[in-house]
Amino acid sequence: MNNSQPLLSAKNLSKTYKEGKMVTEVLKDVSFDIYPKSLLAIIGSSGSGKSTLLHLLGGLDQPTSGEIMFKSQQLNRLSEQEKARLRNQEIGFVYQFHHLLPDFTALENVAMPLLIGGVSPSEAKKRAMVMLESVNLVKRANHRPAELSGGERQRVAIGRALINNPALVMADEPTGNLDKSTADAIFDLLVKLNREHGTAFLVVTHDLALANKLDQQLIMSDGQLSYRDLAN
Amino acid sequence: MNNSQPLLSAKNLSKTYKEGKMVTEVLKDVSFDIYPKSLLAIIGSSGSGKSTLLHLLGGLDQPTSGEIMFKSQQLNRLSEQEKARLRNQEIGFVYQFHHLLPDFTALENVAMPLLIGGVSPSEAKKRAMVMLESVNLVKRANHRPAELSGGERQRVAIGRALINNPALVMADEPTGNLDKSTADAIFDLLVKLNREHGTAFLVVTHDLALANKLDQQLIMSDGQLSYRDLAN
Amino acid sequence: MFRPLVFYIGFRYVYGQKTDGFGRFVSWLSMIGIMLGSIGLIVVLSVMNGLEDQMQNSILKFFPQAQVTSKTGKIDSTLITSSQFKNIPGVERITPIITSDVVLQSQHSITVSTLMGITAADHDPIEDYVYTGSIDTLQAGSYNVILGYTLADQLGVIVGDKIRLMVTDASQITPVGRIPSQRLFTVSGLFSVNQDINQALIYVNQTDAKNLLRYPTNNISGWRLFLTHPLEISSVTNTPLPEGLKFTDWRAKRGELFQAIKMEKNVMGLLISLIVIVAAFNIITSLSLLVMEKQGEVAILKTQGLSRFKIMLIFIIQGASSGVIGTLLGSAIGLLLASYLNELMSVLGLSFAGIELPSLVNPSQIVFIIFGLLMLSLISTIYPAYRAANIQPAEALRYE
Amino acid sequence: GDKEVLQERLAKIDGFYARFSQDVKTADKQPVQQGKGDLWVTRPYYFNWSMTEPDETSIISDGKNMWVYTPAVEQVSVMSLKKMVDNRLMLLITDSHNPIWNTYTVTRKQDSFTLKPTDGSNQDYVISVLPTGMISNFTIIEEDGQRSFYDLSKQTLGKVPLDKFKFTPPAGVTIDDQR
Amino acid sequence: MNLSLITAIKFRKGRRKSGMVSLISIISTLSIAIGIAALIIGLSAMNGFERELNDRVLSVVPHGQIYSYTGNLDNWQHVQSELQENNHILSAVPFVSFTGLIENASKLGAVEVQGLDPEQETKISALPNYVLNNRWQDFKADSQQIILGAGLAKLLAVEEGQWVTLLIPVSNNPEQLKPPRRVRLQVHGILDLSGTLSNNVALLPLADSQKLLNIDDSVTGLMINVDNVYQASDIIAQATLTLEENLNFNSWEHTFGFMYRDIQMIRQIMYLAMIVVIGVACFNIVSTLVIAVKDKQRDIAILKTLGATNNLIKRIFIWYGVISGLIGSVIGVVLGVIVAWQLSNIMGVVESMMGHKILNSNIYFVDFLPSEIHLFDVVIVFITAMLLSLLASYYPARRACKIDPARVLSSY
Repeated sequence: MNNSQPLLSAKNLSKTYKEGKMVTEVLKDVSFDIYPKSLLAIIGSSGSGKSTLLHLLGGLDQPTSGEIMFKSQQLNRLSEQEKARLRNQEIGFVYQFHHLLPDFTALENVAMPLLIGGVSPSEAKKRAMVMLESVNLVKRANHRPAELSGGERQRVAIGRALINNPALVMADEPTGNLDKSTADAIFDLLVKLNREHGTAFLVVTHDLALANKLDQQLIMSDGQLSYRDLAN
Repeated sequence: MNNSQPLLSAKNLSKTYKEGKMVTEVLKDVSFDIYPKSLLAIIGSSGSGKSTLLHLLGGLDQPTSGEIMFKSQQLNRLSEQEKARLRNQEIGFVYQFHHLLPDFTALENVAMPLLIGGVSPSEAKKRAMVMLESVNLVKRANHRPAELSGGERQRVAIGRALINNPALVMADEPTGNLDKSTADAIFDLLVKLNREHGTAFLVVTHDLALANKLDQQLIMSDGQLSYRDLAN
Repeated sequence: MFRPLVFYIGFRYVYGQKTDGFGRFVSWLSMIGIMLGSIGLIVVLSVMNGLEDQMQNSILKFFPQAQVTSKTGKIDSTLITSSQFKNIPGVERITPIITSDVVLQSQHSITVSTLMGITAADHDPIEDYVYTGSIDTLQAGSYNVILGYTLADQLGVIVGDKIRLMVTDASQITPVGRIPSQRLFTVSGLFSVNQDINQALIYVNQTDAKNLLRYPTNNISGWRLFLTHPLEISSVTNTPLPEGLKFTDWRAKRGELFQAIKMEKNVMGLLISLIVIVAAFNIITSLSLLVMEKQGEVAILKTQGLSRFKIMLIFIIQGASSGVIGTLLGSAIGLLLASYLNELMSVLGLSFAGIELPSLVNPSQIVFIIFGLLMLSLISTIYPAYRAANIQPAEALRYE
Repeated sequence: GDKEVLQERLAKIDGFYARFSQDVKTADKQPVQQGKGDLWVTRPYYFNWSMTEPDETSIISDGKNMWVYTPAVEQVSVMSLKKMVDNRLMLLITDSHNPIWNTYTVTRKQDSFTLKPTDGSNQDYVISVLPTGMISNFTIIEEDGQRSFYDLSKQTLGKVPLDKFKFTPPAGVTIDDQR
Repeated sequence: MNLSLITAIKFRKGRRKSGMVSLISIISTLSIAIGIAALIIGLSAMNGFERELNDRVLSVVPHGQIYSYTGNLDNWQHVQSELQENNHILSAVPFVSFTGLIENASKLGAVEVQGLDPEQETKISALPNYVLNNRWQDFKADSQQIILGAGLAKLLAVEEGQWVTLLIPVSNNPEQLKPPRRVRLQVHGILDLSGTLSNNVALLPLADSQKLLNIDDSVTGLMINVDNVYQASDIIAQATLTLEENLNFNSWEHTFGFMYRDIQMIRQIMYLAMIVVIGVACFNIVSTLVIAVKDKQRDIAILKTLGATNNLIKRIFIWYGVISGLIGSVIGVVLGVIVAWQLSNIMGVVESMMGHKILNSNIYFVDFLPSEIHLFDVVIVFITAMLLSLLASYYPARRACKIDPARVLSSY
């Protein structure tokens, strides 16, 4: 994947929700590119449409208009199966709320994408252990999410997102529920994993300080995206 | 109530959440007083523990250590019933998200605390109409929250908080979801109601400009409270 | 080929901590419903089988199950031989029979019954039920008769007494009036099968019967067909017969009784199926509840690329598990109950219509019930599972 | 009247033999029974009726009892004449002085005499008797319209020896004593 | 209406209309309705059977009979007077009964002949009302009259006014087997109890039957009616002991008692089965409520901030559950009552479609499906359903109070 070709590019994306008489425009004509191995942050307050953007990029939702190209494949031309395969192999998600499966241990949660991808349970468990090492949670492998702290859960979620070695990981307010120091640790981890695995990260946050840790920042407000003028 | 006696005083409050083995300290040794008729603002970013502080003061949550005195009554000594009566008669809440009851009209929402307090429906409706006047929403009385704008909903929420003529109203980011101008109008309304009804307000916001409209400001960060040095 | 993954997740949901104690109780409830339903169905149907079987073994065994005769009610056994009927499906053996309604008169009372003219060689089923005297006493010309215990008691006669048998159909018109064909018979034996048969049939020697009925030589009432499945009578009576011949069968005597049993079986079956239907409804609701509880997790699994079909399978397994367990457990208990019904009834001091309830387990019926209930449990999971598969991740995750 | 003419004609013969053929039909002319046999009569009480078809039966009245013998079932039933209810016709024919005559009205058409009961019993009779006293035929009409017609032929008039009316049951025949 | 009820109603009205939620509430209402309707119909049918048992059996058949161990009862007048002193015994009336045969042309039917006193019978039993075209009026002695049971008349293909022959066994001298006595009688009327009871019965005036059996004035026994029919056996047994003569007795319980017990037993089985149905159905309410609590989590938290006590919240959701139970129960009761009320006609239509009678008169003591709604049954069923829905609502309602407002409100 040479650097010149964008990994993912969104063109004039917009999304409106119709609830009864009220029509709310969540995204207005958003266009931007994500290059392989890049570390991109989107800063915006809650309700500014950033989660919706992520879901569109991940093919979990249909844009009202506009186009999304992933590795030069037209996203909304893909069949359900292909989109599912894409999410399993190419894209990882991390949410503010960890969304781990409460009935499964940390190891099983991390291994889940592999199992879904058809990898045999033993092989999946082995590779999941390796991932837990890189997020240094080996000693918590057999604990259920309920027994982990907020920071640990988020790290398991990140491990799960990376397990299939996806090209891009999208994180929506990954540190929203964490205190200052844990949040810093998580962002440092993202940077470290980007350097090591070369996975591109698109991280959405309302925290300026954390956003500045990444290479590039975009501002999202009222459904519109603008390049941050590094000055202020 | 002479001015010398504090309406509510928190002494060395601290609150820790134990999730699994991880213990996160949300409030560390917070002490301060609220005097009757005062207008106090607490400034802090989200996740700094300000919502937790408000819930403790409102008796909705138990502090891990420390004491809260409301009108010289030990809060955690009160029974559930007494605390509920306190919340019904003495303390009002306003949230960032309006939290109105979608199935009830604006008038009914404002009248709800009275109904819960045992006031007859007709009497409650009458007094609610008076309150709607003071927040000039009479013409929206029979509308459901879904049919109101953000600003209007917040004003109904404020009306509801004041209906029982409480001694103290606590607002958690009341203007978080509103645009600049509506936010200013809401804060002006709070100041006006404080002057007219003599109700004390404790308002939590991350917006410095809005905070400065009130008499006194405190800074909250990482669970600790400090008096703002008016200088910076 | 679905992956073990689907079971891996499905079973973990079944045995992992449910939403809470109560959520588990609700799915327990549907299992209990299905279980009670299957127990009820199996016990009731077995009792009904028992009753039918009792009828079949007691009543149908002795009444001529099917008979080939002519419009006039008698045929010449030398002209119309039995060989031509051997190949009718379901016919085990064929014997000649002379039968007719007959009036019995003793010192004390007069009553009506059905005369069975038999020969020792034909081994009529009544042989093994004669408890005093024996079938061999029915020699030609002996004009002996063997009565059922209840009939003898009604007539107030014992072995050795004489009773008059009259056949009004075979009476003769003379200038001194209509003289019914009649003869004194000596009671030479008594039999006992059950209350019904003990009154319904009496046995005499076939030649004596021929003389009493004034049949021409070689004439018999018809060829008596012993059937393997007397209940499925219509399959036999539908076979075409040569000109002038016709079938008569047991339905003329006991048809109504069987119809009543069938009707009672249907009514009870309907009543019990209500339990099963409501239990199935319960599966739908408790599974829907679970789907709503697990919305977030389904969304996450979708973000990880789990296909809709597999998600559906997970929830089908999830929902059907209570149905499957309920059915299997229920059938086991039902079978146990059905096979030891009377012992249980006597222990509980219950009794129904004052008689002992016969119960006979019919394997094909059991398989049908189990299969039906399993299908029902599966079908009732379809809709919620389908809804689970169609959860919109964006929407589900937004609420969290 | 007609009754006396009938009685007087019957009294002329103190006995006869005849061969009879029997034809019984229902009210709507459905055949019920056809028979044949011989009849011996000696007044006042004796008669011997033995049918050969459709089945062999003989009915013998020895004045006091009536014997009904059916060889097919090797049984003879004996009843006392007095208790008989349905044998009125034979009484009328064999005994002109029998009080039974008063319960009948007789109407005559040439040689055919119709007797109708007045006591509600349910049989009418039609007897054709020639002036010589010889009976050529008689018919019994039941209440439901069933008609039994008996035609007599080959008559030989004159008293029949009494031993014809004595019945001794053959060996092995069961006696069904209904007196 | 108090606050908790209003809130419950408003919450119910505002509930999410998504496919699943509405499906669950429909199913739970439907299954409660089915259970209740089925139970009401079932119980009404049983009441109907019990009424018919009383009308067609108990009021027609004598409660009991007293007769001698051997032969006939000669001094029955004396026994009658003794019995009249017993205040439990309402009436003691002589009767004659014997088995015979009735012949019509070539058709024959065995019969249990009852010799009854025409005047007395109307006083003590409802039997005369069941003689068609009230032919009982001019049913009198020595006029060659006989009344046949409907089943027997059908068997012999004989109608009112036709003549039949009754064969009676004659037994004065033991060695000799006399021929049966043949008596011609006119069918004066038909007794129709539309069930097995009128299959092989025939009625004669008492005097005629005495003459036929030539037993002069003695009778077979005395028919007894008592004040409390369900104590018949005990009363008659006790009365028989006090008599000077040593006589035997029987009571309706010996012959028809099992019918009565079966009806009670079926009623209990039916009640049990349907309680299971209603129970399982009511617990569908749990699902509806758990979802409602989850949906209204935020509203509950808000109410708490407004000072609502746990008690109020619990009452709101108990009302919520009970209302859904109520709707289901009301539908069930209305449906059940309508069908139960019209049950006989509905069954009539079904029978005409199926072409044959469901309850065959040769086997059942009644040939139509009777039904009688008892208000008591309906009330009991309704209350049971309400209690079960209350029980089903209790747990989710308790869970509703456990919501932690702080956590709920802060996560927005």
